[in-house]
Amino acid sequence: MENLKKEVVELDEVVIRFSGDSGDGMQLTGTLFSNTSALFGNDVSTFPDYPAEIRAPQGTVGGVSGFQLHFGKKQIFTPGDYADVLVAMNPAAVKANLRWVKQGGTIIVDADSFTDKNLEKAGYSQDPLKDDKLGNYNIVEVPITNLTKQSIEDLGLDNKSVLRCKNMFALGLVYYIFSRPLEHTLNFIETKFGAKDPRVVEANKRVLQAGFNYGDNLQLLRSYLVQPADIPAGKYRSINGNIATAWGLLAAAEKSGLRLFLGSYPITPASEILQEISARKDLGAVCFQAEDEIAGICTAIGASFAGCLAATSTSGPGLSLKAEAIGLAAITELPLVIVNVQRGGPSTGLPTKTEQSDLLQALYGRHGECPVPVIAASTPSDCFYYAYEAGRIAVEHMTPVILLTDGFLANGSEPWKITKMSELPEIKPPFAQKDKPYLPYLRNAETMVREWAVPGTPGLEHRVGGLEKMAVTGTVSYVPENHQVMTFEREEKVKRIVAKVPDLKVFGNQNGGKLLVIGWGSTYGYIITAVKEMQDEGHDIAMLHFNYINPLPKNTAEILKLYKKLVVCELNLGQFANYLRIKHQQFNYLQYNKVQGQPFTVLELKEHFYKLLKEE
Amino acid sequence: MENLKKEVVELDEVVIRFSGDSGDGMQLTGTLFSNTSALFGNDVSTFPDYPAEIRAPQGTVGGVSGFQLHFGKKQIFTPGDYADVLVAMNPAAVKANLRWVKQGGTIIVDADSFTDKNLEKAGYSQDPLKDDKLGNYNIVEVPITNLTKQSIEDLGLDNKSVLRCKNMFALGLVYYIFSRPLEHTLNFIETKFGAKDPRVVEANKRVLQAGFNYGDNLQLLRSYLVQPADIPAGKYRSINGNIATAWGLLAAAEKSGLRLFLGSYPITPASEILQEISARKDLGAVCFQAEDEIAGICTAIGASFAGCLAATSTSGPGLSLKAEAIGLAAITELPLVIVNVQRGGPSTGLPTKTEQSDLLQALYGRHGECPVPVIAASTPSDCFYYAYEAGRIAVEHMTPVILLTDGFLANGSEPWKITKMSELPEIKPPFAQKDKPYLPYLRNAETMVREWAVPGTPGLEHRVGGLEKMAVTGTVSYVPENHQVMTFEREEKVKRIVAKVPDLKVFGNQNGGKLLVIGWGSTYGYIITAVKEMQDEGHDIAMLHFNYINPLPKNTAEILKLYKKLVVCELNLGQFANYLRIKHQQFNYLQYNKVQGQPFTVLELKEHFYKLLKEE
Amino acid sequence: MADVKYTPKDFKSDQEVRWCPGCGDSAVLNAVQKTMAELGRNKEEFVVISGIGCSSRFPYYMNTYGFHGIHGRSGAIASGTKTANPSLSVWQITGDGDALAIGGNHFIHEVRRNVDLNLILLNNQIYGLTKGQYSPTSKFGQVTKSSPFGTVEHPFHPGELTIGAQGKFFARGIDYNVALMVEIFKEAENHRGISVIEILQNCVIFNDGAYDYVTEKENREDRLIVLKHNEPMIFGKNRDKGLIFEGSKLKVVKIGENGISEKDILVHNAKEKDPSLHLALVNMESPEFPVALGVIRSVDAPTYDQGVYEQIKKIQAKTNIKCMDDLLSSGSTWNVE
Amino acid sequence: MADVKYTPKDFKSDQEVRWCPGCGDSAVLNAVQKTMAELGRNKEEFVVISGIGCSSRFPYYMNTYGFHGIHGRSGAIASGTKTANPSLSVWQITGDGDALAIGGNHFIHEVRRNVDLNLILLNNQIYGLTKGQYSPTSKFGQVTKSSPFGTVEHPFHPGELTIGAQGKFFARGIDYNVALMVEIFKEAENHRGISVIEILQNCVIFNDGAYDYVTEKENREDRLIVLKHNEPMIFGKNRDKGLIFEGSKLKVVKIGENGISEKDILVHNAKEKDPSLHLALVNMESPEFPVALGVIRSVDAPTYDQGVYEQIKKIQAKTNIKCMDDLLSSGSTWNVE
Ligand SMILES: Cc1ncc(C[n+]2csc(CCOP(=O)(O)OP(=O)(O)O)c2C)c(N)n1
Ligand SMILES: Cc1ncc(C[n+]2csc(CCOP(=O)(O)OP(=O)(O)O)c2C)c(N)n1
Ligand code: SF4
Ligand code: SF4
Ligand SMILES: [Mg+2]
Ligand SMILES: [Mg+2]
Repeated sequence: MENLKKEVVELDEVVIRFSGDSGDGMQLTGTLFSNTSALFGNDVSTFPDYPAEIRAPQGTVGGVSGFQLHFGKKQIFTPGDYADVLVAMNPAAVKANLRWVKQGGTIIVDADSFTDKNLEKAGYSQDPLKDDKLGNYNIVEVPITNLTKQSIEDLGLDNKSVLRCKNMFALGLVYYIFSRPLEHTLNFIETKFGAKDPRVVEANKRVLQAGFNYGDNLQLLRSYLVQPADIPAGKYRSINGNIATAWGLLAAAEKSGLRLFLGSYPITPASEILQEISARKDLGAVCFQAEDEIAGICTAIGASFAGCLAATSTSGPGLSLKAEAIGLAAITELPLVIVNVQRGGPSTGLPTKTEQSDLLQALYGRHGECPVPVIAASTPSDCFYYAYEAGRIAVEHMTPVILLTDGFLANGSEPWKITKMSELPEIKPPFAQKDKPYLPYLRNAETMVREWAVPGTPGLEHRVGGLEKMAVTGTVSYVPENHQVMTFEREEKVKRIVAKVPDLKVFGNQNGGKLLVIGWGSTYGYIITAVKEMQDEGHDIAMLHFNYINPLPKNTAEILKLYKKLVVCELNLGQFANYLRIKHQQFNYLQYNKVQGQPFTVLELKEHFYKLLKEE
Repeated sequence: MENLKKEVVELDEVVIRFSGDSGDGMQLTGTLFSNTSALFGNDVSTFPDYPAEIRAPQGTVGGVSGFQLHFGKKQIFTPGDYADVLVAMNPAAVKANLRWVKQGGTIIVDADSFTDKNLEKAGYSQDPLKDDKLGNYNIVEVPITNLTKQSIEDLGLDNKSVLRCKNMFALGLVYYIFSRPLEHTLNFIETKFGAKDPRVVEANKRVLQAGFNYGDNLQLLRSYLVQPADIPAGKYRSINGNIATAWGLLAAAEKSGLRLFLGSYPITPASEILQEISARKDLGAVCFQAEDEIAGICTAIGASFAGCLAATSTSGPGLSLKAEAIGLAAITELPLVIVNVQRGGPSTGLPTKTEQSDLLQALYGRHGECPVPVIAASTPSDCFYYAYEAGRIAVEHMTPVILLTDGFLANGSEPWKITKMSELPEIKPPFAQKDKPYLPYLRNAETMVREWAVPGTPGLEHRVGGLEKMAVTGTVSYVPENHQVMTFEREEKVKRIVAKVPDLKVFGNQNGGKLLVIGWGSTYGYIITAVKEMQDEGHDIAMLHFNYINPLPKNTAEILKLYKKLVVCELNLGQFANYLRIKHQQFNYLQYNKVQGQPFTVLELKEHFYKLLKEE
Repeated sequence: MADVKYTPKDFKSDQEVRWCPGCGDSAVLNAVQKTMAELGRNKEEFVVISGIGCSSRFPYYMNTYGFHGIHGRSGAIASGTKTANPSLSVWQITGDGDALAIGGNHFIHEVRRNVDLNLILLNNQIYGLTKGQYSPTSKFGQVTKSSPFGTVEHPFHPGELTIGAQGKFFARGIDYNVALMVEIFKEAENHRGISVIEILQNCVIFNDGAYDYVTEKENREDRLIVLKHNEPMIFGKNRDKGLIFEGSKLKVVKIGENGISEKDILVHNAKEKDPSLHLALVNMESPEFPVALGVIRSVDAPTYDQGVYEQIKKIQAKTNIKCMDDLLSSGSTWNVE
Repeated sequence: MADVKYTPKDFKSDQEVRWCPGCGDSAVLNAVQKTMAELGRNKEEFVVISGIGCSSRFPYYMNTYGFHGIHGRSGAIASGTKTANPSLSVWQITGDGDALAIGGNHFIHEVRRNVDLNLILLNNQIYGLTKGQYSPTSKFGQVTKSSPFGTVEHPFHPGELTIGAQGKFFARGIDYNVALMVEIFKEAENHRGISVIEILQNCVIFNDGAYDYVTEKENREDRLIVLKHNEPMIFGKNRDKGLIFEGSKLKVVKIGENGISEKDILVHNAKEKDPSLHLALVNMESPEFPVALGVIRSVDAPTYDQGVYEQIKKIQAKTNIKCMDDLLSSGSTWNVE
């Protein structure tokens, strides 16, 4: 019977957004769907969208929690601009998310939740299901609450526990629509609730199945199939940017043979890095939750002096507070990784939103001439590699390094082919030798790096500090010419890191063309998707993406000169464009900027690029 | 008799450096000579050169305290590169200062101090008076200590008190050489020591006269005359940069009808601003010496909210610490002046030295898009006007303003024609009206400035804060498009200040030429002297000096385009040049940079400019 | 005296309160609004200043002048506002993170200076807004998001720290008892100098039940004592327990047992300058002792803001420098013709 | 045990000491060098960490590992170093400005956490290096460069603040008494947890004579008391004065008068957990009381650094995740073929 009814349509990619009250379990629902899809072989990208309040009043727009995911049989670079399917557990969820649904998209609602009270809380004066505002969408009304209740009424669970299963109904239904297997989720339910109460396991399983069956029985719903993507073979896991960052630091510590020390203070959206490292006692990591951001970085500097791979993690306001201490790490030339998970500014700004507006601060936000290497990650999973790189550069070049991620990367997740530690490059701390007299500011002729002498080592006693020091010997020095020498040496040391920075590669025609789209950091996924689509459409467009900001890769100018128009796309008012004006003044940079606490959409990027190609 | 012996040579300008142990009273000596010269009608510029330690061990090079002054019958812009006359009270003073004496210059030493012990402390293995190392100088050995003792041995003063008069002998001698009257100094001695002990008055007077007479009697010494300069008529006083800054703030407060509130924490070389304002209880100023720099600025923000003209003063490390709170002032759009007296960095760096390396931090050193007006003073006395301007812009445009001075301006002094309050421009706070409903983020259409409603005013209750606010109404808003609007409005508001920024004027040929020398802030005196001298020599060279950094004056590009070569001279690695690359990318900027904790010398500037003119 | 008579509603802003349902912060909000309505001051004289945290959203819900600062700096901002204009009634609202973690320095210094502020510290022993990391008042060994295996840090006692920082006024309230809060807030407003008020506040989401032991209905009268100046320290469901001083330490006794009568019980003296006994009182912990509520310490001392303006007045009375023009031409000047 | 026997000279660096002649800091430097030479630990295990101030130049004069930090952050830096490697002996050197003004927050938190550090606070009641502004320990009303008409702020008492922040060890020394400093420093090194040592230090340039009243030779034995654990609190030139406890307060008595004998005098118990009496002792001020020197409080408690590593050991003993590769493939993973 079943097989006969089923009409299966194949799709290349789909965007789904689950949304409901903060208590509705939408984050879990989204995660389970993502994992199932990843297991199935799709490429996936996800992004949660929390409210700013912990628990805004139930049923209100402010309290809506969303989880968007994008999966496909091709490579997926973003969580998607607009959703093909919106699952909305209440009217507020419709209200909050309608703008993110594609014209003609499907909206699955829990019809039982459209009560007068809920409509009012959501700020609807009229039931949107009953007027024609939703006319452009394919509305699927499902009495989720009642069906959930019915399917488990015999289990004797209290009402609260029953209602907690609603999300499984929605999930089951969506599984049906996208032809997904239930195994992964059933296993998950078993492990998650098994120890607690067997009735809860049973309830969740049943409701999941009920949702699936409902889809199967409902004539209205077509079913779709998104074939597995062509993904390199290997062992995979899903990872978000914050965990990847934490793990990258742990990996750098292991590789360099040093203990990881994180000195940090909680701040959205960076706290998870602190939390993950505090949980990694198994790997011997020390996590010092400090009294504030200044103590966070200063404990890390103290630990670095003591011989750890030291790091500190924060977001914008915290980076501002750390400015003075970064200068101390720079002048003492001690290794230190500063992770800054950017969010909407200035001041407290939009603390749960994403932005790229701390770039110039990372580059120049300290008193005095105080150069510091800056690198930026571009996807949730490559936070692992760039955190590792930050650790490598810090240790091998004896310098603080700023790693920029942002709210989008931090919370977003994607499947990641697990790296083996043996595949990662060496990290060799430049330790001073015990038997030689130690000169703290004697530099390696090639890299300009000084040697590291760790307390506890006999014979290498020495003093460092924030006052200017005499070159080579490291005693305090007020000699004017020496200050100039040391200032140049600090600058030069950072410049020479370029020797180990990989060359840039253009995505598109290597030999030049009409339009080169320039990006850095987390906008990677949106920009490459836009550029790729336009290339597929036959446009003369290429893309250049930066992860190493200071120093810029060696071949930057060589590439920039090959393209007629350069447009720098950023989630700020043009900070990287300004930086390029400083570093490569000879080129003309157009800008495309957005400051809304939101990532780009592929759509808006493409529209802008079409215009630029036409204008010429 | 006297007149017959005297051979008086007329000079245009002279540089004198007084130097001795920290306890030798050289600062006073220098100040008295400056004041006498100013009274006489010369133009004067002075710069003290303290040691970094409070009291380094007596007799050592580290303990030498110096005071350089430059006076002339023409306009004097700098304390001078190299000294015509060095007064050295001990061997260490010779050792420390020889490099700053002109070839062929005169060195007056206290011969009595050249004992074996003192020579050793100064690090001389041989008596420099006895070998030929000083052959290029005109050495005048005077047994100052003994002559001082002799001239007052009958007064019965203890040895310590007797030795304290040595500086007056040196001063008297130098007065003789430069044909200065003693009246001012005699009066000073009377007022200063009169109340204490009449014997001390007598001793100082006698020793001063003895020094003068010694010169008169000594055949070796010629005497010189520097005629009064052609100076605008008016009432004058001597003022240094820190006092001028404090007074400029006080003046802005008085003019705007607001109480001045300074929240600050001591730091070299800015502490004197805090000290001066704490002494100005007479004018009702409130000085809050806070527990740290963050509290300094935050108390000021609280006071600004309460309706004061609020300010905070600091130096580099403190500016770093204030970064986060500057963002708060920017997003709440409250008036606030942040004075940053730059010193040698990074980190603690060279705390008593001068540098211009906080410029990019002032412009970009905060998280998020956080534009703040930045202005810079260029002479000790114009710190008054720019502090006043900072206050004016802050209040009238409801914004934090950063005022940059530096160690050179802070401690340097010059005669200043006293401003009358009536001559200063109006400052009108944009207070909200009591009887109208108050919308905190409603903006003036022309200036984009919001209105100011001060606690205590009935009916204007409202809330501000660091979270992004809805345009016009000022409620908390996470709406993406609103964030973009507010970001642009904050940017635009600062840009529009340009309407009240005076146009730049070139010093030299207005219509263009071969070389335009660009400077900003405290390098003014050195650059203008160099350029003027070269103009007088007939070179095609002009100068453009910036005090308004953000926004840049309207006519900047118009001027820049008229000159073939542009060279930006700064005491850093090229921060203003980089800023110009951002703002006016179309021009090519050469750089001349120095990072030694010292001002430029006119000599090195000229050498560089000759080269640039030749190269072409 | 206020020109009009207010009700608590006059102090409610038009913004929707966004704390979690059941959060203790809401009770404090009610108590503050009630207090202000009853104080008889003009509304425009109230300023509410906070830092960052759940608790620090407070000013947005008050229809007064309000300032939502940055994390940890509420004390410095409030000190600035009060010093700028001592005629205002300035209320600092802060959390255990805001006041005692990042804001610890401003906290001890505002207390030391004795700026005339009312400081309400909402102590939920957790960082609420950042979703549940431990704070400087979290219990030793507490498991939180950032201490998955338990903390290894000794918590501050806000009262003890206040005394250590020269604190002259310390009171403790609890979120379920609005009447007591109102009483304390009024005393705080009338006290000249900084009034530190710790509110034991329940965070239902990240640290629910932190105070259950002392607050559970059946036993709380045995586990709490409300101190009142000049009254004996008696507590208990049957008001049969009391505190005495033995050796150099406090001790709980039963009235009627071992010959102890009401007369033997310590009488609370909140005005005692010497802080030793107040220290013992703020440090009382369950189960050995009842937890002390009410105004524990209230000692008069010169305030900072008062000192600043007295000095200005004194100087201004005798100076010749009355305006900027006087200053500009004061001291050593000369004329060029 | 050290591999070699040291003399104080082994701990002197080759840098010229640049404090003013007569500055109390030099005596402290001597005392620390003497202590380290006598402690019997290897020189390379000592780390001296400071902030900024005259006093904070200290590390440059020590031939040990040394770190001259930034202003106010010595406590955080030292906490990091010690937590990174608990086998080091970490000495934090700080001033009243460095530790209690800008560094106040790190100070109270390192004390609260009980990081196993030796903290020497050189209290000259002034900002020396910046040439004489008042500090948080300057006396009320003191005239300084930044308080030309006298301050209007109540000073901190470092000992009181230490106790308020959960301090377990507090001692006080004075710059002229090197022997006492050495004794205290040794006790501090042997104490596990943070040892706060306040040194009354004379700044000859900007605050000369701040301690003259208690230090003048003729009277100091009457104005100071050196407390020793388990010994009676007796002082005075003739050792005829003592401290007793009356009501809830300390009192000075004369032995032999009013029937008071040696037996009535309080015996010092530095190990008492309850801080009330220690608070009274650290707060004793002239002329009413003698100023207390010596180790006033020394209570055992778990240290932070110890806690961190015990937890790591415990977790590592039972985890399956032994290295990064284990972690990377832990939890939910899948294979793509
Ligand atoms: C400079 C800075 N650091 C960190 C944060 C993140 N942050 C916001 S609130 C908070 C803790 C709040 O705790 P508490 O003061 O106890 O308030 P609660 O939410 O518990 O009421 C933190 C760490 C921030 N906003 N700014
Ligand atoms: C961030 C910062 N703020 C201010 C200063 C200036 N500063 C240096 S030392 C000091 C005070 C030192 O006082 P204290 O710690 O008592 O040391 P002392 O010189 O008295 O030994 C100050 C304010 C600084 N170096 N850095
Ligand atoms: S998270 Fe806790 S403190 Fe914050 S609003 Fe919710 S219950 Fe209140
Ligand atoms: S100024 Fe004071 S504290 Fe500093 S070195 Fe001199 S005497 Fe010592
Ligand atoms: Mg809290
Ligand atoms: Mg001091």
